[in-house]
This record gives sequence, structure tokens and C-alpha cells, in this order.
Amino acid sequence: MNPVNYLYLSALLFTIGAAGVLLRRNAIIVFMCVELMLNACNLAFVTFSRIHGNLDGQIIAFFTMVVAAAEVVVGLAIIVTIFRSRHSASVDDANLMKL
Amino acid sequence: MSFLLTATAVVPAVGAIATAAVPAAKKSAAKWTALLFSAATLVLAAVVLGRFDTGGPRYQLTESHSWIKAFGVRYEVGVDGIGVTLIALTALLIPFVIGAAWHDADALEDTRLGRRWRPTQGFFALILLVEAMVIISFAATDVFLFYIFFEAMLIPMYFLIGGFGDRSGGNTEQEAAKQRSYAAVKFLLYNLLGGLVMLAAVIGLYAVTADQIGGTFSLQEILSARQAGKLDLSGAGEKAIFLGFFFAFAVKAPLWPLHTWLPNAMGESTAPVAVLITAVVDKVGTFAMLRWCLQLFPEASKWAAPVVLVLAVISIIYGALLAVGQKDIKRLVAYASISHFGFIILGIFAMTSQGQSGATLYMVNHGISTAALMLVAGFLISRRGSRLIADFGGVQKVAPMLAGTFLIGGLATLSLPGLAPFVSEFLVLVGTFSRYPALGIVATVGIVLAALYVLVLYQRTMTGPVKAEVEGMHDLKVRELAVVAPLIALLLFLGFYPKPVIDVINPAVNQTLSDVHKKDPKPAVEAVHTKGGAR
Amino acid sequence: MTASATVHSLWTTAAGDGFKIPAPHIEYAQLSPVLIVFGAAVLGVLADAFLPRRSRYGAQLLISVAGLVGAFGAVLVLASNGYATDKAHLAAMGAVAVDGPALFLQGTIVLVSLVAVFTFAERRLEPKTDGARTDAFTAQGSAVPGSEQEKAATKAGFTTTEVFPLTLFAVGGMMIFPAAADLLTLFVALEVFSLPLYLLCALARRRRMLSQEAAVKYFLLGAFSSAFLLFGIALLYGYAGTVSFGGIADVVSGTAPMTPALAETAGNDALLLIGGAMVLMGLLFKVGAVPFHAWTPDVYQGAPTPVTGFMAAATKVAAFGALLRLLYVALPGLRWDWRPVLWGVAILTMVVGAIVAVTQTDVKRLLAYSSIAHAGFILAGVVATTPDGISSVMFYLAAYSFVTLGAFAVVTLVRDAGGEATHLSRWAGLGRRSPLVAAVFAVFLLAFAGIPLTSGFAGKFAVFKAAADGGATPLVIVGVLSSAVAAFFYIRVIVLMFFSDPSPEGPTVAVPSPLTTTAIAFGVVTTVVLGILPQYFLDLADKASVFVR
Amino acid sequence: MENLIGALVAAPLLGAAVLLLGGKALDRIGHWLGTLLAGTSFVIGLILFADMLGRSGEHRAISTTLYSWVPVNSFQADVSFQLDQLSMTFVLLITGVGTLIHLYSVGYMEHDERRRRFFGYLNLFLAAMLLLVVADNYLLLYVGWEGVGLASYLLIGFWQHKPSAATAAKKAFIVNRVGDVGLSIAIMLMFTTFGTFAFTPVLASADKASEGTLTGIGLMLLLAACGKSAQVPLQSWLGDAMEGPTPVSALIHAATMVTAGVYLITRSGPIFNLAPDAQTAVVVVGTVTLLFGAIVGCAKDDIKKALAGSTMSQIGYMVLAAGLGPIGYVFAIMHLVTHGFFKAGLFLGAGSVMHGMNDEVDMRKYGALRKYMPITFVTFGLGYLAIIGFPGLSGYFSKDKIIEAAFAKGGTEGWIIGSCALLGAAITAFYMTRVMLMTFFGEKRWQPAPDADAAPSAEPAAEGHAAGEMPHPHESPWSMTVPMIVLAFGSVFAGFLFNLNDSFLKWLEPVTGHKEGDSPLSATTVTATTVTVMVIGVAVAWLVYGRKPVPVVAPKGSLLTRAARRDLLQDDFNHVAFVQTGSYLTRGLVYLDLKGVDGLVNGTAATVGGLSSRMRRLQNGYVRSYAVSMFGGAAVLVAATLLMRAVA
Repeated sequence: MNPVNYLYLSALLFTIGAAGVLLRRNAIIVFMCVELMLNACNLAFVTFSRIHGNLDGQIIAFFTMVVAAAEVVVGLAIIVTIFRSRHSASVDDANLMKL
Repeated sequence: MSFLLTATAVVPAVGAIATAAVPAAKKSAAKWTALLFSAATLVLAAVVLGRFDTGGPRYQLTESHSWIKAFGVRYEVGVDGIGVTLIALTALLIPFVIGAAWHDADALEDTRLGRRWRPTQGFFALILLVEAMVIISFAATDVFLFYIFFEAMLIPMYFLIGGFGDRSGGNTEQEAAKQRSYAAVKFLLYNLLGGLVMLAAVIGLYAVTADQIGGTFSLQEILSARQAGKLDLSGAGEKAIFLGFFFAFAVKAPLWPLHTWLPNAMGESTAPVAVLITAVVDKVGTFAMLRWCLQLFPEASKWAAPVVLVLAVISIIYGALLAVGQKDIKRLVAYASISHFGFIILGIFAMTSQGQSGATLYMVNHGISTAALMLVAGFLISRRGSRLIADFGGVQKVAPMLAGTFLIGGLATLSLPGLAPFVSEFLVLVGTFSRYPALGIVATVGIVLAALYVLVLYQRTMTGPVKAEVEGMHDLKVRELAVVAPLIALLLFLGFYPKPVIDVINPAVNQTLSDVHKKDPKPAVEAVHTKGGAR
Repeated sequence: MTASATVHSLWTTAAGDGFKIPAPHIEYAQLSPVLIVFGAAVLGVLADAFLPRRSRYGAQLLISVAGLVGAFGAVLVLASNGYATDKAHLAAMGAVAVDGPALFLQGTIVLVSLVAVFTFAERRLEPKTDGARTDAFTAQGSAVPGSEQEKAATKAGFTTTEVFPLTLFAVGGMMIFPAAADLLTLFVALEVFSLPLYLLCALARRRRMLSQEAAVKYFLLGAFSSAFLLFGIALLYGYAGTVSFGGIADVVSGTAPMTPALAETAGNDALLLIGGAMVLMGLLFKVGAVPFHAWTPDVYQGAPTPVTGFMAAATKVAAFGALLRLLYVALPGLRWDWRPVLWGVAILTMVVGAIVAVTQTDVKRLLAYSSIAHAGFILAGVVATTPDGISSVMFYLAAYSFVTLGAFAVVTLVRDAGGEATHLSRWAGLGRRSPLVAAVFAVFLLAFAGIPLTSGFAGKFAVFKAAADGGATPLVIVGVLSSAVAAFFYIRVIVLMFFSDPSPEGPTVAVPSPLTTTAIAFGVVTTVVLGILPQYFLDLADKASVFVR
Repeated sequence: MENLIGALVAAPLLGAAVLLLGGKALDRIGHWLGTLLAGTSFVIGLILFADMLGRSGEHRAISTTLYSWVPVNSFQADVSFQLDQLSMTFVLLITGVGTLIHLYSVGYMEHDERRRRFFGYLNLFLAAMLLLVVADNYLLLYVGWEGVGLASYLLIGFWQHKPSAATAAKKAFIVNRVGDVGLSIAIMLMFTTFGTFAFTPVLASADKASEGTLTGIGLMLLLAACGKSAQVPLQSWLGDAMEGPTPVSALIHAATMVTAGVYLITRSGPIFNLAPDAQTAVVVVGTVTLLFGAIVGCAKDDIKKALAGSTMSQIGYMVLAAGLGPIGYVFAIMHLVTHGFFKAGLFLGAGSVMHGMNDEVDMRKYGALRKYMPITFVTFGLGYLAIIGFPGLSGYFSKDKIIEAAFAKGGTEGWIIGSCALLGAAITAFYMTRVMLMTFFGEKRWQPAPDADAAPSAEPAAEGHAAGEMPHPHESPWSMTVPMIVLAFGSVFAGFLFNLNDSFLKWLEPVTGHKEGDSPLSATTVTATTVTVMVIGVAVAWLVYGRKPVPVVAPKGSLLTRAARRDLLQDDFNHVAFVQTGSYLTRGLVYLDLKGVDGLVNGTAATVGGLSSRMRRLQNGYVRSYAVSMFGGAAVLVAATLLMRAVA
């Protein structure tokens, strides 16, 4: 099967993720969509690694997972604090600062 | 290499620091420090004038050090006849400005604000700072060096206008403050815009020289390179660069229609500061046209001359007409100055020796005459606490000396023969007429309007029955007389014996003209010279 | 099919005996600046974990300062040993570059961070709580704003000393960022300095709601952009089969040895262009270029002011460093594709930054927009694509960062009951009440406005000159005009401070400890020195303007 | 000898400097000092005159160069003097009459606390006027030209607290400025044409220049002359100039300054001779003015204004003569001198009358004064006879010559201007007789003195008199009568002496040149006609004002009379044509400057501001919209990159 299809898939996933970021209000879900985008990237990396026949892409995938994990830690921490102080995880409620 | 010019600029700078350093309590000490340093500068300027050899090389007392290699910038100073004259003028006027401004900062003193708040010190320090920067820009022979001080000058001026401005504007104190800061901001923005446009042009100039002789800003190098044919500064690009330069200078000068900042600035600042603006700082603009526009871009200058001349004539008439229409003494003088700057620019771009010598002489005379008129006007205004012409009347009855000096200042402004400005104005007119008769004639009409605005001003303020508010007005004090009298004496002297100044200016003008490859037009017929009289 | 075969063979050989994967060779000495900072950061974490609360502050301050000073020393040593010039090369298996730009920018970042740490450690501005001096950071990040818990924490005099190690981690990341020689390192470094910054933003002592909101916005948008960056990396990898800048450049220029797979992907320019654009976007987000600037004002306003200063200064340096390296080392072959695009971005950034700033009413937001405008000016230098361009940008960054730090440091001083008084109207008449502070701020503003004899002018001139030489005259003209607009709002602040009368219940100017004073003084000195005698530093930037690959 | 020329100017200049700068200490002797210095320069003048007579016709002119004034390459102006017969004539007139009027002023200004300053101004005037006539180049002449203008300005407005005086002074200066434009342009034209503007070379090489240029120069000089000499169309200021103290009117606005225009034209003779069109213009101006002034003179009840009108008309004669070229120059100057005597005398007489009549100027409130001020009556009477050209008196000779010359112009225009000149003579006789009758004859029509501030144009108490008291006419002190007597002598005998075997003609000819015109009428015919019309004029005047009493309140009068009272609507015209349009123009420009030029700038600023606040709204605080902008940005970025590649 032609590996290029995996690329299409990853592009699709990336787009879905991006769309989610733009459309969803709940900070957690927005953040999950970002994670989805990262995973789309991983898929792309692995596919390309397969195409090129070298391991760099797969290694990078591992790095990405680690970074994503770290991001989750920090992100959730922040989101949780703001949820606690506002009793809402909707990103639209967080607009004290504007103009 | 002589450090004389640098010294002349450094002394006032040091003076500024010294003045600023005077403790808060010692107001008068600060004033005397400032006066002392300005006097010292005057002495140095006199030495410079003395050391300047009219027969000598074009640029004298030169000095050259590497400064910012990366930008091809050198610290290069040197003066030709034009520069040295204007440096002398600056150094001459500042002591009078300081003397006239003696009490201008007192109103701002406020012990509640603690010892950090030292307006007097700040005020006089700023004046000296301006002097230093102006002197450097007159002496600079490096485009970049000139540009830096041309721009930096704005900041102290800005504070002088906005921070130490006239408190008699508007009906309330708040209104006055609003007008002041409006004027200051307008002044700064106009000139900053001009400066930034010039910055682009400066960079462009660097790019051009970089292509041909390896980037340099040194006037000497550029001129010699052109002489040697290594550098060709003529073409569309250079025209654009010229326009960049000219725009900045036209704003500073100011030339119609870029003039509207001047009436605000002069109206809202105290008379001495107004003098500083119109008699000293603005001269940098016209001076720069002579030194930078014409010498760097002769071709472009000739190309632009017709338009510039028309604008200049418009300035002359327009400024005069608006002066006639003013209700505010200071604004009237401001518009008169616009008219006069029109004459100066006219003379510069007529590209005849009479025109340019006249223009340079005009810068000097206008400096002195406006100083005389404006300072007296300042004394008048400070007495009445208003600058509206309508608030005065019959002053000559109660304060004849004030009225007299005011009248003489006014007569100088309308360039009455026998007073200095006449010589320069006539030279400009002749110089223009001999190449552009039509423009010369239109410009000549300006002298009628000048008579109109000056005499109407004098009539409304000084003559007629004595107004009640004017009754108690006291005549000029000794300090004030000491400030005005020398200026008037100078006006008379230069009116009847301008030769010394002309002899300094003329060689430089001739060199400039030869840069531009322009010769004075020949007379139509060869006159028979039977005997003496005018040769 | 063949490709898959090779992969299988790879596996099999790897599993087979007698096959050793060589251990990577790391030049620790040449990476010492970064390592020292990270070491200090780890040490800080340990200190926070084990030291008693009272002694943490001192220890943290000591560690951070020592670490940064050490790092700076290391940078100097490397530079003096010629690693900036002839010995420049790629260290750590080609992951990190040790060359002129890297060292120059690392030095700048370290110095900036050192000054920033001073402002972090300032403890005289906030009113004491029960005798305990407090700083700009919340007593307990996890406590809900206004809750009992928070009150208790404040009462107990808790302080968030974690900010120091966090800062050090961020600094470490920033130091790698401009030195990263392959896209992976670039991405990791980005995250390493971004994540701590997200947290730092959330830790303000006053106005915590704003602070947290800023953190959320910064985090979400940051993550979003880094996702783009990563996808861009993926595409570039897909195009070139490698993530090392040099490698990509070779493939682009076609000098790389061709495998059939590579021949196939390298033929597909879409991969290259889209990937390049996405990576570019990730970096432009960090420098705050329009249209990726939206986060800047909100985050600058919400974050604790010392953190804002640190971000505004250091992040810009790092991000622009990375941008330069990417464009000059990895994608020089695409110059004709990205230059026009960056032209557009630069113009947009200058204009939007300058214009929107005109109507700002909050000092921090004002400075945010001004930083956007400045990003535009720097971009003008970036697109010059000449050695001059590189050096001028680096000089500008150095000059700009210290001015920015100083400016924000001054902002921390002007306070009223509610903490810092950042609304412009509150600054009216400051020049009367405390002329010195106002004068200093005026100096910074004039530097921002690019008035001659300040570092701002030298930098602006250098950048515009480079741009003009690089044939970007229109950029120069737009830049000049937008600086005129920009001048307007800087001047407005000066007018406010000096020409308008102080309101009776106006804010007071707190007297800072030597720490902040040093920071401000440092700002003033650099502003003046770089303004009047820039030659030495210009030479430095010039010598250090060659990328290794 | 040459150096004395400088002294000639220096003496009064010194006086001016001392009197104006010197403090109150000088108040007591100031007036005598001023008079002394005026006298000094008169004496110097006499010495130079004697010296000049010592030399033969061609070599009488002397010149000296003090120093180089404005040397700019080919533009070389020197401060250098030239004293030839023409200049000498003026020098003597100026210093002579000047000294007398100084003396007169001693008495006249006795009660004015600013007398010292008055004498300072008078001296300043003398200096400037002398500089004007001894300058040897047009630029230096310009200095004197404006100097006298300044002195005139200061003296007309001497009583500055009177708005009318201040206004009159300003008006005089500004109208003169219009003339100065002409002079400036003329000088520029000379410089561009000849490369110099010194009399000798310019006049010597005039024939080399094209006629067009010369005509241009001539017309410009004429414009200048019109300004200074109150010729139509720039005459409007002279009437108002009577606001000044009477001695001033006598010296400046009758005897000397106003004749400067005639000097200028005569001096520039060689140019005009080669520019017939310019000459025609001069003649026309002169003719029109002489009638204009005469008509105005008929209608005025203010004695000084009436005399002013007459001055205007007399100068009209001179200009007319000067316009005739070589046949007229000499007579123009001759009439100028004789007029200097009798008109000065008349003004001083008028001053003396006012002095005695509580500064009343309205002739309708005079009458029968001959009994009360005999000396004044006699001197004034002699002056009167002189001006109407009573046979044997000076006016008779000079005016008669001019009329002859006018006819001698030949052709139709000769007839026209000749008859105009005759008509003028008739009218002169009429209005002067009118003045005479209304002032000295008939019965008393005196009115109680109006209180000082309500006085129409009354000069402030020259002699303290309470409001409401009847005037008690009396003869003036000797310091005033003596000058009048001397001038009377002048007005009687000057003409006769000048014509004694054409001495004056011989005297001036070397400078101005002279040629006899071929008059269609014999000299005797002309003379006879002149006398006849004079008699007619007198008779008519006697019929109107002599036989029946003069009403104290002026009758409504014919349309012409009313127009003449208003200076033939000249001021009204100026008001509409220049003042009003001008003020509209300036007001319009002020508005334009504010709203237009300045508004444009502020408008730009406002636009930026508006743009800014609009763009601000994009920053709406919603993370997701930020994200959208980023996403969009990224999309654009990608698209752009691809596009670049596509176009490349």
C-alpha cells in the first residue's frame, strides 16, 4: 500500500485538530485538539521515515511524545488553575484583556 | 588639525551640564552659570571668526576623526564663510536670549515638589544644549554627523516649548498647558517626520556612495570624488535623495506649505525661546540647503529650483498676508518670519552670487532683527500678561523706550533702508530678478505687505489713547535695555557697513555656485564708467 | 517497495550480533554555557525541594546569578578561543552550532536574563506582609485568587521561589534555540523555553485573574503554533529526508547524494515550500510578527511585569536568532520564495504595530505593540540577506533588549494601592513628582523612537542601511514612515509625564532596591553607550555574523 | 571740499542722534541745538555753493566716495556722494527753508513736552533729505528716499495719541511703500541692464539700452515719484498728512520731501529722454494731478487741507514740466524752488493763524484776521500773490515758463496739456483767493474753542486755552514771524532773480541740459493768457466769497464740490479696491491656513487615530479568534510561498 496515503491521513488529522482548536470552547478539548495535531505530525514523521528509509523520523516521533507529555503537564496545570478560579473551562470566558 | 570648533560646541554642552548641576536653592547661580558659559562660547566664536582666513581654503579649522566605521561615519567638522558666520550669529544671540529669559522659569519653581524639581536649572541647561547642537550642525562636514545633531536638537527644543512655554495662552491655565503641549508635539512631529524622511535619504546616499567609492558621508571626500569624476551624483535616484534632504530642511526652514508648526511653536513658547526657534534653530534648515542640497546634489538642485522658487515666493506673500491677519503678536511675528524665510530660500535657489550672499546675510540679519522685535514684544507681553494685539494701545505714552525699541525692531523687520535687513533683502531681490524677473517682481510686492503688518501692529499696540490696563506699565528695565540696545546698534551698524560680513560670506558663496556650475547673468549692455562712484 | 526492504534489513542487522551503535560524541566544553545554566536550574529545583523556606530566596538568587554569570563567562571563553570565528563548527553530532551568531546571541540572552533575574528578585516594591518582604510573584500559584487559602498563604509569607529555576530552564532553552542546527533541536528548544514561560505568566501576585488568563492564552496559542511548527518540520523532513539545516540546504541546492526515495520527495517542492512556510510561521509567532502577534498585548499585560520584560527581551533575541539561522543556513536556496513573503510580513508588522499602538491606554500594552513594531523593523534587516543584515539584526537585538528590560523595570516602580499603575492616565505629571524616573523612562522612549544619540537610532540605522543595501528600499521607506507614527505615541507618553499636571491622588514612585536600580541603570548605560559609541559592538556583531553549517 | 559733503549730512544726523538718545537733560536746550545744527549744514551748504561758483560750468560737479557699502561680485554699491548744480539747488533749499522752519518750530512747539524729540525728528529728516539729493547712486538715494519717508511717518504721527494722526502716518508710509516697489524694481532693472546703478555710468550709457528697458525703468521711477510726490494715483496720503504739526506740513509736505519725485525724474532725465512713452506717462500724471489737486483745493474748508491740495497741484506742474524733457527740466526745478518759498510761507502763515485762533483750522470760523495779525497777513498775502502768479512775483515767472513749455511740446498734446495748465492756473487763483478772503477778510465768524479732545483735527494746546472761551487772535512771537518774513522775501524776489538773464537756466543747464521748444504761441501771448485766466479766477472767487458773507456751516454744495471735499472719492475707491478686498483676502487665508493647510495635517493624524481604534477592535480578547487569525495567517503564508514559486 502506498505510504503516501498515511500522509493524507495525517494531514486530515492535523486539519481536524486545527478545526477543533478554532471551534471548541472548552479549554481541555481545545488542548486535546492540539495534541491531536501533534499526533498527526508524528504520523507524518513515521511515514516519511518509512519513505526515506532512515530512522530519524521515528526517533523524532518519540521526542514529540515526550514534549507533548510535558506540554500536558504544564497545560493542564494552567487550565485547572483557571478553572478553579473561574469555575469555567470555556476559553471564551477568559477575555478580561482585550483591545 | 585644530580643536577650536569642537571646543566652541563643547563649552556650551559643558555649560549645560554645569547649569543642570547647580543645586535647587541657587536659582540665580544657575542663571549666571548659563550666562557665563554662553559668553565664553561667544568669545570662542569670536576667536573662530578671527582665525578664519577669508582668502584661505574652502573649509578651515577642520578636524577629522573616525567615529562609526561600520556606517562610514566620521567626526568631521570645518567651516566655510557661511558656516562661520552662522556660528558667530548663534554664539552672539544666545547670551541675549538668556538675558531676556532671566525670569521666564521662575513661575515654574515650586518648592512643594522637592529638591529634585529644578526648572530654572533645566531651562537654561536646555538652552545651552540647543546652542551646542546648533553649533555642531553648522560645523559638521559629515552628513551623518550633521543629521544626528539636526535631529537630536529637536528634543531640548521640544521641552523648551512644551515645558517652559508661554503661560498667557488661552483663558485658563489648563488651556494654556493644552496649547503648549499641542504646539510642542506638533513641532516635534513635523520635524521628526522631516528628519525620518531625510534618514531614508541619508541611507540612500550611503548606498549610492557605497556603490561607487565605498560608503562615506564625508562632504570633503564626496566633493573631491566628484571632482575626480569617480563619483556621479546625478540621476533619478539622486533626485529622490535630494528631495529627502530638501523635505527635512523645508520643514525646518519652514517653507510653505510645511510651515504650520511655526506659528504654534512661536506663539506658545516664551519670547526668548521663540527667538531661539526662529533666529537660531530654523537657520539650520536654510543653512543646510546651501551646504548640503546644493553641494551634494548640484544637478538635482538645479532641476528642482523652479518649483522651490515658486514655493518660496508663495511663502513670502502668503506669510506676509497671514501676518496682516493675525490677532496675536507672537503669531504675527511667526508669519513674518515665514515670509522672511521665503526670501532666504528664494535667494539660495536663485543661484546668483547676489542671491546667495544676500540669503546668507539675510539669515544673520533676520536673526538679529527678529530677536530685537520678539524680545521687546516679550517684554511687552510679560507686562500685560496677554499677547493679543487688541489688549494693548497707547503704550508709547507710558513706556516710550519700549515703544521706540519696538518700532525700530519693526522697521528692521520691514527692512527699512539703513537697517541691516534692507541690504540682504535687496541683494536677494536683485539676485532673483537678474535670473527670474517675474519672480523678483512678485517678491518685491512683499515689502508693501511687510510695511502693512508691522505698522498696523505698531499702531494698534503703541499709539492711540492709553488703554486702562496699560496705564501702570513701566518702561524698559536696565536688564531689558541691555538686552535690546546692542542688537539695535548692530542692526544700524550692519545696515550701513555690512562689508565685513559680506567679505566673509562671498568667497564661500562663489565656491558653492561653482559647485552648481552657475554663473551670474551678464548685464545686457556694458556700461561706460566715466568716473568714480559705484564701480 | 525497495524502501520498505531497506527498513527491514535495518532492523535485522540491528538485532544481529556484533553490531554496535556508536555512542554519540558530545563536546561538553563547547556546550558549557548551556550546560551550566541547565545545571544551575536543576540545582535550583533541588534547593527548592530541600532547603527550608526562609533560606530558599537567597539560595535561589545566588544559584541563578552564579549560573548565569558562569554561563556568560563560558561564552566569553569560547568566543576568545575563536569558536566564534575560525573554530566555529557543529557540536553534539551536528545538533548544536557553536559559531559567531550562536555565541553572540547566547551572550546577549544570558546578560539580559541576568538583569531580568535582578528584577525578579526585587522585594522592596510590594508592601510587606507581616514583616515578610514579598516580590512580584504570587504566594501560592495553586491557591484560588481571593480564597482563604490564598490569604493564609500570603499571611504565612509564602513566596514562589520556583520562578528562578523556571527562568533558568527557559534561559537554557533560549540559548539552544538560536544555536539549534537541526529542526528537532529547534523544536525541543522551543518547548523547553516556552513551557516555563507559560507558567511564569500565571504567577503574578496582583491581578491574578489577568495573569492566569494571560497564561492560558499564551499556552493555547503557543501550543497551537508549535503544532504548526512541528508539522512544518515533518514536511521538511519528508522533503529532505533529514532535519539538519545543512542537510536540507544541500538537498535544496541539489548537492546531496541522491537516493531514489529522496529523488522522489525532493522533486516535490510543495513539501518544501509548505513545510518551510509552517516552520517560519512557528518562529514568527515567537517574535510576535503580524498576523501572529495577537497574543502579545494580552500576555504582556497579564504577565507579572518582570516576566514581561524578560519575555519581551530574551524571547525576541532567541526567536530572531533561530529565524536567522533557519533562513540563512537551511533555506538560503529558497531566498526568492521567502523574501517577498517576509517583505509583506515585515511591512504589515511595522504598520499594524505602530498604528494600533497610537490608541493604547495601558503602558504595558503600549510597549507590547511597540515591540511588535520593532519586530517589523528587525524583520526588515532579516530580509536583507547580506552579512550586514545578520550583524545589524544582532546589534539591534542587543540594543533593543536592554532598553525593553529597562522600560519594564521602570513600569514596576510606578505603583498605587492596587499594585502597578499601568493605565497611562495615572502617569500624568510624573515628571513633576519624580523627574528622575520620568527622565529615565523618557530616555527609553526616545530610544524606542529611534532618536539619534540613543542605541535605538544606531540599531534602526544599521538595520535600514542593511535593508537598503539588500535592495529593500520600499521596506526602508515604510519603516521610516511607521517610525514617524510610532514616534507619536512615545511622545504622547512624554507629554503626559512632563507637560500635564499631576493628579492629587496620583500613583507614588516606589524606591527600589539596588537590584532593580541596577537593571534600570544598566538599561540607561547601554542605551547611551550603544547610541554614541556603537563602533565596538557593531564590530563585534560584524565579526560574529558568519553561520557555520 | 569734497569731505564737506559728508559734513553736510553728518551735522543734522548728529543732531538727530543726540536729541533722540539724549535724556531729559536736553529738554531745555534741545530745540536750539537742533536749530543750530540745521543752520550749520546750511552754512556748509553755502560754503560749498561759493566753492562751486568758483568753478566753471562743466567742472562744478564734485564727488567723493566714503567707503564700499555692499560689494558682492559685480554688485558694487558704495556710500559715495556727488554734488552738482542740481544737488546744490536742493541742498540750499532744504537747509535754508529747513533752518527757518526749525526756528519757527521753536516758538510753535513751545508748549509741547516732547519738543526735543520733535527736533530730533526734524534733524533726522534733514539728514535723510540731504542724503537723498547728494547720493551718487540709486541705492544710496533709496536710503535717503526711505529715510525721509520714515521722518515723515514719525512727524505726521507725532501726536500719536490721536488715532487720526497715527492712521495718517501709517497711510503715508504704506502708500509711499507702493512707490518704493517701483524704485526697487527700477534699480534691479538698471543692475541687470547696465551691471550698475550709479548715476554716472547708467545715465551715460542709457543710449545703449533698448527703448523697452528704458521705458520700463522710466515707468518704475515714475511710480516711485508718484508715491513720494503725492501724484495721482498715489496722492491720497498727502491730505491726511496734514495731521502733523504745521511746521512739518510746511517743510516736508510742501517745500522739500514731496518734491523728491521731481528730483528723481529730473535726475534720470537721460533715461526719460530716450523713452518717449515713459515721458508721456509722466506728463499725463502731472497734468491730471495738477487739476485734481486744484479741484480738491477749492472745496476744502480746512485751511491746511486746502493748501495741501494746492501743493499737490503745484507739484503736478513740476512733474508735467519734468515730463516735457529738456525743454522742461529747468523750469520744473525753478518752480520747485519758488514753490518751496511761497508754499512754506503760506503754511507757516496758516500755522500762525491757527496759533492765534486756538488751533482752529476751519476757515469758515476765521474772517477779518488781517487787523489782528498784520505780519501774518502781509507775509501770507505775498505768498498768495506769488502762488497765483501775480506778475513780478516768483510764482509768476516759474509757472509761466512751465505753461509756455507745455504749449512748446507742440502738436495736439501740446495744446491739450497747455490748456490744462492754464485751467489749473485759473483754478489756483480761485481757491487761493478763496482761502485769502475767508481767512483775512469779511467779518468775524469766530467760534468758542471746542474742548480739546472733541477738537476735529485740532492740534493739542499749543498755547493753553480753556474750553469754551472765545479766541483772541494775536500776532505770533518773533521766532515764528521772522521765518515767515524771510520766506516772503523769497516768494517775492526769487523768481525775478532766477530769470535775471536766465541765471537759473545757465546754472542748471550743464546738468539737466536744455533746449528751447518751438511754441505755437509767442511767449507774450502765453503770459497774457496766464495773467488773464488768473484775474478771472480771482474775480470769480471774489464774487462767491468776497461780496456776500461766508456761511459758518458749509452749504451742501454741488455734486462735484461734495466729491472734492472727499478728495474726489479717492479714499473711498482705495477702501473698496484695496482695504476691503485685502481684509477679505487675509481673513480668507487665515481661515484656509487653519482649516486647509493645517487641517490637512491634523486630518492625517485623525485618520491614523481612527484607523488605530478600528484595528484595535480586532484584538477582541477571544483566544479562538486569535487562533483564527493565526490559522488564516499561516494559510496566507503558505499560499504566498507557493504563489511566489508559481510566478517565479
